[in-house]
Amino acid sequence: MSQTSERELESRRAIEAIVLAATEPVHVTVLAQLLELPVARVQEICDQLAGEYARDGRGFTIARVAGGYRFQTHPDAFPYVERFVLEGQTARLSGPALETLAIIAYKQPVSRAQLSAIRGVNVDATLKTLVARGYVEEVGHEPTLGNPALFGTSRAFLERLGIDTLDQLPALADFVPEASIVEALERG
Amino acid sequence: MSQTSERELESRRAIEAIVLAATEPVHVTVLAQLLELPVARVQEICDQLAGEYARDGRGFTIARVAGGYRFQTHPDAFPYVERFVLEGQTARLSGPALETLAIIAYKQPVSRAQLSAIRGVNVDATLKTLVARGYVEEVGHEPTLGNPALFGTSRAFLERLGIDTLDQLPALADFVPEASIVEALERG
Amino acid sequence: MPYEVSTPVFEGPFDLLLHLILKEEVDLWEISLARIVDTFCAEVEQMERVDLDSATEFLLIAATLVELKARRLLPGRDDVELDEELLRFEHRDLLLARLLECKTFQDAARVLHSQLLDASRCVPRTVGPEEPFRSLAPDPLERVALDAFLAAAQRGLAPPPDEEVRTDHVAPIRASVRDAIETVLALLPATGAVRFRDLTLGVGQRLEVIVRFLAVLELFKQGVVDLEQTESFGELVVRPLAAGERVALDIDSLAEWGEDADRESDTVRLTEPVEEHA
Repeated sequence: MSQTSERELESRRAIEAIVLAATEPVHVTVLAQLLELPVARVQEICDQLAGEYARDGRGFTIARVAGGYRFQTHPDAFPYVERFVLEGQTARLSGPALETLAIIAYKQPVSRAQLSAIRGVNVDATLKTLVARGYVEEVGHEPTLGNPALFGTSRAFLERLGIDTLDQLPALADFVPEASIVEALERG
Repeated sequence: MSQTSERELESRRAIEAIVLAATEPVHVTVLAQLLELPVARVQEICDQLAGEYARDGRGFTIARVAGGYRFQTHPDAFPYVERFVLEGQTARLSGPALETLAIIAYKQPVSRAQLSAIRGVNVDATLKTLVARGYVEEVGHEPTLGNPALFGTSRAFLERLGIDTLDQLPALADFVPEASIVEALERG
Repeated sequence: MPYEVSTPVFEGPFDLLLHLILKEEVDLWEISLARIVDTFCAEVEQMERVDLDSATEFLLIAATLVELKARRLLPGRDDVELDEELLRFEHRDLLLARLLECKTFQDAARVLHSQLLDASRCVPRTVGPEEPFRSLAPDPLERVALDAFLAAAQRGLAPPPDEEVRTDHVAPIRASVRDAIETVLALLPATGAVRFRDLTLGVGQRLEVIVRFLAVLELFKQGVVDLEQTESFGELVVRPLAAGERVALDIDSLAEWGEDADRESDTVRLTEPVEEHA
């Protein structure tokens, strides 16, 4: 009995944690697989959780959307969330993300490898964010082995930055990049 | 009475909803402004919420990190969550990078030359990595010849450590080698 | 992905020195420095690429140690000046302080690492608001001014600042080996032996003692004198070879000691190619 409730607690916890951290609604079959539980049981737990959140007057609920589960805000909290979002509190580009975007803007087209070499770190996650935001897009492929993708800034990027063409970016005047960066760009 | 508890419920809900909708820790003053509540009251509510989540065995909690509140998963659920967050997670830091980061964390603001002197090796590459990863940032310039940059840890550093302020780092005094080691070195 | 520390290859000379001392593999002041150097070379060979910075820093430390050790080995005057003794401790304390600092931050980094590891088990929600809020949010780039964007590019592409070559650890060389050879030759008896100690009587500076020692080594190399030392750290006896056995002194070969060995300078000429000696 105690064994069951421990297992029960673990399952509930896992579902809450996974759904909280996931960037997309998590499909019920995915949850079922991960927890090694029948789909019906997962649905039961989620319904139970939603019931508890409602009972406890939580500001969020767990909702089923397009076959998956996600957390979303309670409708009663709408005015607060709206104000918070409108003030731009949810939208911020991190320093490293902005720097990577700036490098792409000035050095395009560039490959993932070139960017990583310039930044000194793997840029995969940052690049993904920038592409998801629509600032950056694939603009071609390098004619070298494996045809790695080349990235450049998008039309939306120009619009958001409030300029018409890339020429309107302030000049990187008197700015000589370090030899290693030139090398990285040349090596490609 | 019922009026009070309604207002109370609304505040709790709003905090939960706002923090859920955020992409990074929401500063306590932002919450206080949005809710038109004193900062202390906001902190009280958040503490209360964290207590309830713990009591109810939730898979998440509301944590105070880098001056703000955020939802985060319960550590026990990590094995389940792991699969969903592999991509967004920050890549590991090398030993030298960690040591340099530790020096910056405790000695900030600190210049490149000071770091090199302590590490006994050139730290340029390591520093670049730490800056690119967002752990470290320029926080000023030394008023000496050439105005060398001074470095300190960033907000993201606190967030990744899951701490509220630098004061929560263990005291450096705790790491000062014990007498036996000093002796070994002295004898050496 | 959890944080991990890379396998402990030694990063820099402090690391290595610390490791060697703490493992009690060496006692820097009592045991031959050759062992440290050997171990270091072994480590360097295991590195994938030799880091010039580390190697240079190690040379500096090794040189400091050699200097300290030489001072101890060379016959000292009985009336060792207090100042000099203090200076010796100062050198030693400086090194000790650096090693302690290195150790302190090594341990701090270890704790930081485990904290980062623990924290990474609590995954923050970064999803942001669901629709319809998502489309309400202003675009973050709209709040970025063009000059801030330029500044980001400059940060991202910035070269590291010029490295400063510190030469304050290079002692000015005041004694010339060539001069010392002449002095030693004058002091050598025609026959019989003399203790090295006697060849340095009245020499004030440690550096001069060292140079005189180098002069004796040079004379030994050239076959002018023979050297005897019956036990480790024992008395060094210098015996001039008989006229018949003696080889004429090759003054030209002294050139390698450098014509300007006696220059008063605290700078290193980095542009000079370093000659390889067999």
